[in-house]
Amino acid sequence: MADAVESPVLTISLDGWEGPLDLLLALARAQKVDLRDISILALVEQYLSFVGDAGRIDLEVAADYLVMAAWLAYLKSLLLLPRAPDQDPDPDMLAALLQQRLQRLDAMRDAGARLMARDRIGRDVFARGMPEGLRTIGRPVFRTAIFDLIDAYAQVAARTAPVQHQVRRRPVMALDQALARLRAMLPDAAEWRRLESFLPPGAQGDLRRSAVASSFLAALELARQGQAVLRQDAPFAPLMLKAS
Amino acid sequence: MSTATARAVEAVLFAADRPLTPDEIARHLPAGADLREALARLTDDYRGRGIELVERGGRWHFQTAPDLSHLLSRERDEPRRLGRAAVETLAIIAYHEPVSRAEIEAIRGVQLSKGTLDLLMEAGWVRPAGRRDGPGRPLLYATTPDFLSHFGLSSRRDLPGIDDLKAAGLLDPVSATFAPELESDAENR
Amino acid sequence: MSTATARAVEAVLFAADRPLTPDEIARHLPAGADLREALARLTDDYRGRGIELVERGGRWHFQTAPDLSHLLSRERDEPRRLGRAAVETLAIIAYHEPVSRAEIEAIRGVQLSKGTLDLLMEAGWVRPAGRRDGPGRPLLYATTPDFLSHFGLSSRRDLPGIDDLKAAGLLDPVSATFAPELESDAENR
Repeated sequence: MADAVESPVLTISLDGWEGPLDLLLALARAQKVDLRDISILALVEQYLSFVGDAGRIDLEVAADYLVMAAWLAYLKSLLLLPRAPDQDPDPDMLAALLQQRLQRLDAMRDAGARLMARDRIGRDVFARGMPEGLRTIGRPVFRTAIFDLIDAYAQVAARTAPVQHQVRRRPVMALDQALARLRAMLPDAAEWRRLESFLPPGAQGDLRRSAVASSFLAALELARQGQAVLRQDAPFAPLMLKAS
Repeated sequence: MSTATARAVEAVLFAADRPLTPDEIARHLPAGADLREALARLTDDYRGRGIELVERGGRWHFQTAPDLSHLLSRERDEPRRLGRAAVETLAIIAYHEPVSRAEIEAIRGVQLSKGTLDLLMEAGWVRPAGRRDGPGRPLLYATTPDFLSHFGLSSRRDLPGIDDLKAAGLLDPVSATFAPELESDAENR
Repeated sequence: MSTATARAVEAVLFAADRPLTPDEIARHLPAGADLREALARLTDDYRGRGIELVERGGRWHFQTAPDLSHLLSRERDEPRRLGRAAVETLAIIAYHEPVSRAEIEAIRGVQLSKGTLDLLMEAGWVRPAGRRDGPGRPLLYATTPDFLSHFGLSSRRDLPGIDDLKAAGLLDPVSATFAPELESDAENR
């Protein structure tokens, strides 16, 4: 690269540079002074002439270089023209910033080289070639909440409680009761009376239905014994009963 | 100078990804280095340290000292939940202890699978608690102090709902007649 | 003869397949072991040997002594060679971290090609390090502990010349004035 810089006419191309700052840095280095002492004006001249002479210009590649060239041309004009005392931007300040940029890039480039030259693992120093490795073994820790415990017990209890069949007391009038009641009432039944009038007073719902059924059976039994007479004028008509 | 050779052998063996024969080591050393002496010296140097240099079948390698191998694996807690059967079994033991396997099965109405009690003992919540006098002398199980502390109970009497369940007659001892065919199993386990 | 703790630390670090933080080491030791003292002692023990114990970015590992590299390099693949752009980018990140892509580009004066940061991240040397508050909230990049280990740095303070660069103001935050041609790009990333 140094050769190319010293005799740019031979290989004028932008391909080899990592951007305009890289080119500027190479040109600055060619001044062979400390970066802090370079002549910015001379550097700008070199850059503009280099880019101007670049033979084949790939616009894609060249765009950044041209932007930089325009900015440097602007800087050059600021540096050359007579200036007001409090000109903004201050051309010297801009030049200093450019200089600092070059210094920083140079510093980073140098730092990168020094990093790469360090004793690197796998190149200069080596970790153990066949480490046994460290293992982590899971130790089961059981977590169960008290609720789970109670709930489980309740479910076991519910599932396996001995099944006891308990017949609920149901409101019924047994046949015996109906027979006794009808027998007692018949002597007062000289006239036809509906069967329902023999039911216990206040019998409702299931008890009444049971009483009807058992009283009917009792009536049939009393009729069979010749103690009562039954009459029904039509199917589903009221069942009539009286003492015989 | 043997120190230089020992250093070199030390580094070569350390970086090697497999045990090396003396010939293989020597390839990394300057000609004429006394490899035999270096190996002897290193073996000595490392004796009693956390690392040792060993020869196995003509190949040399470093290894961690065998008595420290337990340090290389570290235990880490791994939360696990108990399955349904285990929780039910645990609950039954907690409410009825001491209780035999056959009794647990009678209460659950299902046979206990092989690992359930083992699991509860591994968890540290259940322990064997002697044997019951009587036919088959079945092994009994009870809960541990760890069980109480895990569930935040100061005693088994703290188990919520135990009085209600007792009043409902669900905690009466399982009678032999309740599960006659299971009681005989107890001795076979 | 080393103490029990030193032996244990030696074995653990020797067996480990990566650098370990003191916390990670301690997990393999009995509670209350004086890890600090053991590490200091081991570092001393190994000074001048073919293997050395080093701390890199708060993590410890054994490695071969750097002056023996000529004995070990044979038959070894050179670690990945980085191109110029990647080396510069890595240096910029290391010396300026955390730093945005636009700032890297401002310092280099050229756009970063697509794969450069990916390459550095794949190597395990660079990681995304959050976003900067401000316009566009640009993603920031920083180096990893592996970067320090790989390049043999105890910490970023060991970066070659970092103090001088700092003193010279060359590591100050990158201002847009520095890079007029990139200024507009910075907010688009």
